[in-house]
Amino acid sequence: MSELSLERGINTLKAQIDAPIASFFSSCVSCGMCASACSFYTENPEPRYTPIYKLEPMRRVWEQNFTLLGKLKVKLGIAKPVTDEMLSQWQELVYNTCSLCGRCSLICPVGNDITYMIRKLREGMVASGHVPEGLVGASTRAVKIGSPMGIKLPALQAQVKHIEKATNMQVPFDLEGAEYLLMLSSMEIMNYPEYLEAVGKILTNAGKTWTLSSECFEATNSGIQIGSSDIAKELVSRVVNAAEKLKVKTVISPECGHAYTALRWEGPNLIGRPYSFAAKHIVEVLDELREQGLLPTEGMEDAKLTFHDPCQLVRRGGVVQQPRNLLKLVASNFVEMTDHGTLNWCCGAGGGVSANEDANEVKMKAFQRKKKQLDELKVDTLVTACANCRIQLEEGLEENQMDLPVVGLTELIAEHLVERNTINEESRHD
Amino acid sequence: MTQFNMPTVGEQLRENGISRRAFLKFCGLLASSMALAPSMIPKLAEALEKATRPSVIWLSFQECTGCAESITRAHSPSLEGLIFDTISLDYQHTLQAAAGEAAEQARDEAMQANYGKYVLIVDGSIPLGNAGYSTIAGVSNLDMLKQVAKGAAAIIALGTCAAYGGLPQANPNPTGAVAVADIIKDKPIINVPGCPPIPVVITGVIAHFLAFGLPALDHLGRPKAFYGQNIHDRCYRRPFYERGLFAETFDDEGAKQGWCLYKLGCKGPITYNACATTKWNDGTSFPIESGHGCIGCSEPGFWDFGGLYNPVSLPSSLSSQHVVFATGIGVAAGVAIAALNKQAKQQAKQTREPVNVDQLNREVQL
Amino acid sequence: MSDVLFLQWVKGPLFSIAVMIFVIGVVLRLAEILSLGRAKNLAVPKGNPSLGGWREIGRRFKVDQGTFQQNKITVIAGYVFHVGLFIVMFLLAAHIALIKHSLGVSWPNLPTPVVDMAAVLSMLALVVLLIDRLSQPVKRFLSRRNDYLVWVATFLPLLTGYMTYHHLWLSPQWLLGLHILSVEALLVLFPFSKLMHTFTLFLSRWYNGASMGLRGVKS
Amino acid sequence: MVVTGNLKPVLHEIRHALQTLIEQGQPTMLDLNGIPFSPSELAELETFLGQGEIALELDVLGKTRIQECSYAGVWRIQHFNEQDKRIGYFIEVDHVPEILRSQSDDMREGLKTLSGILAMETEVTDDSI
Repeated sequence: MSELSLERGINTLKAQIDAPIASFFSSCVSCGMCASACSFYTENPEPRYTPIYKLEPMRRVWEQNFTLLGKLKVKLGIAKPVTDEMLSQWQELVYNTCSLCGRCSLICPVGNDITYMIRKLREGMVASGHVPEGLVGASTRAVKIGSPMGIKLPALQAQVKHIEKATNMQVPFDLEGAEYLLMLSSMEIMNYPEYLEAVGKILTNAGKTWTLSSECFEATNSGIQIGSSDIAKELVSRVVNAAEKLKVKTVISPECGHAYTALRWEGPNLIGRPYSFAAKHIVEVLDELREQGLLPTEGMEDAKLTFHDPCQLVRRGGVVQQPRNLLKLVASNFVEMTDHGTLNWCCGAGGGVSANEDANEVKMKAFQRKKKQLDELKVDTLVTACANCRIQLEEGLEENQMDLPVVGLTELIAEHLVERNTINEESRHD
Repeated sequence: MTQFNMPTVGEQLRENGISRRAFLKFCGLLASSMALAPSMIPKLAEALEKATRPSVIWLSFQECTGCAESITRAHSPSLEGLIFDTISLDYQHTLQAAAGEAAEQARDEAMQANYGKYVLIVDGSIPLGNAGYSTIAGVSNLDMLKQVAKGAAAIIALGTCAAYGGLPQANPNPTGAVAVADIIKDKPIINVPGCPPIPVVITGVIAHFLAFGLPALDHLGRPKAFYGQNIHDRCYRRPFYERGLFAETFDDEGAKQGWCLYKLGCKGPITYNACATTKWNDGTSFPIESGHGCIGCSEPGFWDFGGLYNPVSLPSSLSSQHVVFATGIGVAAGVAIAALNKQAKQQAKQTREPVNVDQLNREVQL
Repeated sequence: MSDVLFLQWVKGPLFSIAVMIFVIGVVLRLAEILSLGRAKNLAVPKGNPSLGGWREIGRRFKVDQGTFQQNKITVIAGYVFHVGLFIVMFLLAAHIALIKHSLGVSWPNLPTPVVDMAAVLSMLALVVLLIDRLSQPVKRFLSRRNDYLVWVATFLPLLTGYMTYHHLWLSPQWLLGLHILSVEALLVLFPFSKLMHTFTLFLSRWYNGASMGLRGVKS
Repeated sequence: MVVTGNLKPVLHEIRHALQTLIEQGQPTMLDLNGIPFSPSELAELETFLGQGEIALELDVLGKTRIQECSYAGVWRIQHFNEQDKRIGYFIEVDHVPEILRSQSDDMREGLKTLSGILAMETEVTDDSI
C-alpha cells in the first residue's frame, strides 16, 4: 500500500466533491459573515480564521477539476495549484481552529454548509498526511486498543464493579435481546463515572432491559474527527456488530456530541446500509421515558442554572427541545443564554480540537466566547450533555477563575429520580 | 438673370407689401420658431433688414421630394413662405419653370455670378455604389455635389437623407448611399434632419444664416436652436412616463387617456427635434399628440432602430428562439461537461486507496 | 463609430451574443454542479429533508439578532442593494418590455421616479459595500479580483442606466448603448463569476436545509 | 390631470419682469409658445392674467390681438395668421407693446408722404391764387 501523498490527498478531495459542495463554492460572495459566526475568529480575529477561507484548498481542487473556467486556467498555466506547503499551512486552519460546530453553516446567508465541507476536506488532509499528531494518536489508540484514550475493557469492568458495590445495581454485560445497548465515551469512564451510574439507575428504574457490550463499549469515533472515513467505518462497524450480535432495539449514544453524529448520521453511510436498530442520544431516550411517564422525579434545583447546547446535538442533530423538557422537571430557575439552541456558541473543543495538542492555546481563546455568554447570565450551575464540552468548560472556567460547577444532564436527572418500586409500594400501602 | 446687386431682405419684404409693423410681427414669430429669446427680436429684425438676399441652389438627389413638399405646402402667406420668398431660388428642378438644358444653364449662371457666396441646399442622399443609380442631366449626384459645393458659402443638408443617409441608407443600403457630410469636408454644412424637417425649422435655419451667419451646431451638425431639446423631455405626455402609465396598444384605455407611448415604440427618449414645441401644420399638433410615437426621424440611422413599434430598449435581433436555442446548446454542452465531471469523480473514487493508522503514524513521525 | 451605429451594434448582434453566452453559461454551470451528484443518505431521517430545504430557502432571508449586530453594514446595505437592484431590473417599464419581447411574459411596472430612486439607493449601497469590503479586514482578506470585477460589472449598468434616464454627459444613444453594453458585460461575466449565486444560492440553501431537515434541525 | 409644473415659474417670471420694468425701465418679453403647458394650466394662466382696460386688434399679416392684463404693464400679445389661427403668443411687460409704437422708419416715410401731399396742396393753392 502506497504512502500518503499530495496526489492521494487531491485525488481524495476530487472523490469527495459533490453537487452540494460545487453549489456552495459557486454561491459564496465573500461577505465574511461566517467569520462572525465562528468563535475561533471572534475571539481571535485573524482574517485567515474565517470559516470559508479554511476551505481554500478544496475550493481550488473543485475549481480546477470541475469547472470549465478552472480547467481553462490549468491549461493556460495560470491556476494556483494545491501544494504540500499549502496543505501543511492549512492544517492549523482545518484542525486547530475548527470544531465542526456548524454555526457558520447555520448563519451563512447563501446557505453554504461550510462544516460539511470541512469534514470532507479533512479526508483530503488525511490522505495527504497533513494531520495533527494528537488526532493520529487518538485514532491509532481507537483502532488498536479500542478507545482513543487507551482505555481497555478491564478498566471499565473495574468501574462497573465499583458501581455495583456502591449502588446495589446490576450492570449487565452482553445481555442478548436487551432493549438498550449503552455505549460510553472514554471521558466518561475516566472522568465522569457518575454518568454510567446515573443511566443505569434511570433505565433500571424505568423497567427497561439494558446492557453494555464487552466487545465494544466506546462510542466516540476518532475517524470522524480526524476525517478519515476508512477509520471511522472501522470504528462504527464495531458498534454495529456488537449491537446486531446482542440483537438490541436501540443503541444509546452517550453524553457526547460527535459520537452521536458518528453513530446516528454518519454510521449507516459509512457501512453502506441502514441499521437494524435505532440509534439515539441519551437525552432523546430520557425524554422518551419522561413522555412515557417512566421518569418520575422529585424536588427542584433552586439554583440559577443554564444549559450549554452541544453543537452536534442542536445544529447537527436536531436535539433542542428534549434537554429543556428534562431540565424543567428538576430546575425551577432555568435560564437561557442569549444565543441558545441552534444558535448556541461552541465550547471551543469539539470536532477533534480537544484531542489535538496543537490547539490547546487556541481552544482556550475560543472559550472566551462561552465565557462572555456565561458572564452575562451569572448562573450558579452550568448543565450540559456532552462529556467533551464538559471537560472544556471545566478547564476554561478554571483557567478564568470562575467558580461554576458543570453538571451532566443525565446525572442531574438521576439525582432527582424517584424510585418507581417505592412508588408502587407506597400505592400498595394505600 | 441673377442680379449682381441683390436687394436686402428688408427691401424685398417691403416690395411684397409687408409693413414694418408686420415685419416686427414676422420677426417675433421667427424668433419664437428659432427658440431665440424674445429679447433677440430687435437684433433679428435689424440683421434681417440689412441682410443681402442670397442666391440659393437646391440640388435633389436620392430623395422623395417630401422635404420640398414640407416647405412649399405651407399655407400662404405663412411665415415660412415669407422667408422662402426672400431668397433667390435660382435652381430647384422640381419648382423651377425652366427644364432640361435651360434649367442646367440657370444653375451654371447662378454659380458663376455668385461664386463663393451662394447657399447650396441639398436634399437626398448620394449613392456611391453605382453612379448610374441617380443622375441629373447625365451627371452623377456625386459629381454634381462636388462641383456645386466648390463655390458654395455654406451647405444646408436638408432632410435626414442628405444629413445622415436616411431611407436610402437603411439596411442593407443597396445604393451605397451616404450623407453630404461624408463627401464634402471643406465647407460649413448645416444638417437640418427630419423626414421631413419641420417647415419653420427649414426657414428658421435660413433666417438664422441670413441674420447671424452659421448657427451653433450640435455634435451631429444640427442647429442647437432647433435640435437642442429632447422630444421625451419636452413631451406633454412625460408626466405619464414618470408615473409609469403606458398605452399598451393603440386603442386601449391608456391610449385614450393619452398615456405615454414608450411601449408602442416611441423614440422620443433618443430623439432631438423641435416637434414638441414647434409642432406641425401651423402648430396644430405633432405625432405624439396625434397618438403615435415619435419615430426618431431626425436621428441618424432611424430606420434601423429596431422596428418603429418596438420600445427603444428592445434588442433588435434577439428573439425567444435565441433563448431556446441557447438553452439547447447549454444543455448539450452541459451533458458533455457533466459526463466529463462524472468520469473524473468516478476515477478519483476508484483510484482512492483506503487510509490506515499505520500510514498516518509514519507520516506524523517523518 | 457614431453613437447610432454603436447603439445598433450593442442592441443587435452583441446583445444576442451576450444573452446566448449567458444562457449557455448558466445552463452549463448548473449542469456542472448538479452532475456531481449527492450520495443517498442512509441514516433514518428524523424529519422531512425537502421540507427543510424549502424552509431554509425562506429562512435565510432573515438574520438572527447576534449576527445582525456584528454585520450591520453587510446586512442593511446588502438588502438595500439587492432590493433596489430587483426593483430596477424587473419593475422598470423599459426592462419589462425587454423581458416581454424576449420571453413573452410581462407584469405591471412601477412609476419611473420610484425606480430611479431604487437605482440611486442601490448604487449608494454598492458604494457602501465596497468601502466596507476595503476596510473590513475579513472581507478585504477574502476578496479576490473576481469580487471587485463583479462589483464594477454590477455598478456600471446601474450608473449608465441612471445616466441614460437623466441625459447626463453623453447623447441618449451613446448612453443607452453604453448601458446595454455594460449589461452585456454583466451577462457574459455572470456564469463564470460569483454572480452565479443568484441561482446557486437557492440550491445551496436547499442542500443545507435538506441536511438540516433530515436531522430534524429546526432553526 | 396632467401637470407640467411650468405654470408657477412663468407667473413668477412675469412678476419679476414687472418689477424690473418699474425699477430699471427695462421691458421684457416672454414667449409662451416655447413653454409646454397642459390645457388646464393654460386656462389657469388666462384666469390669472385677467382682462385690463385695453383690447386692440391689429391687421398685420393676419390679425394680432393685444390686451392689457389685470396688471398694468403686462400685455398679452397673440399673433394670428390669415386663417385666424394663433401662431404666436407673447407676454410683453412694458409701458406700451413694441409693436404698437410707430416705427422711426415708418414715421420718416410718413413724414415724407405727408410733406409731399402738403407741398402738392400748397402748389394747388398757389395756383388757385
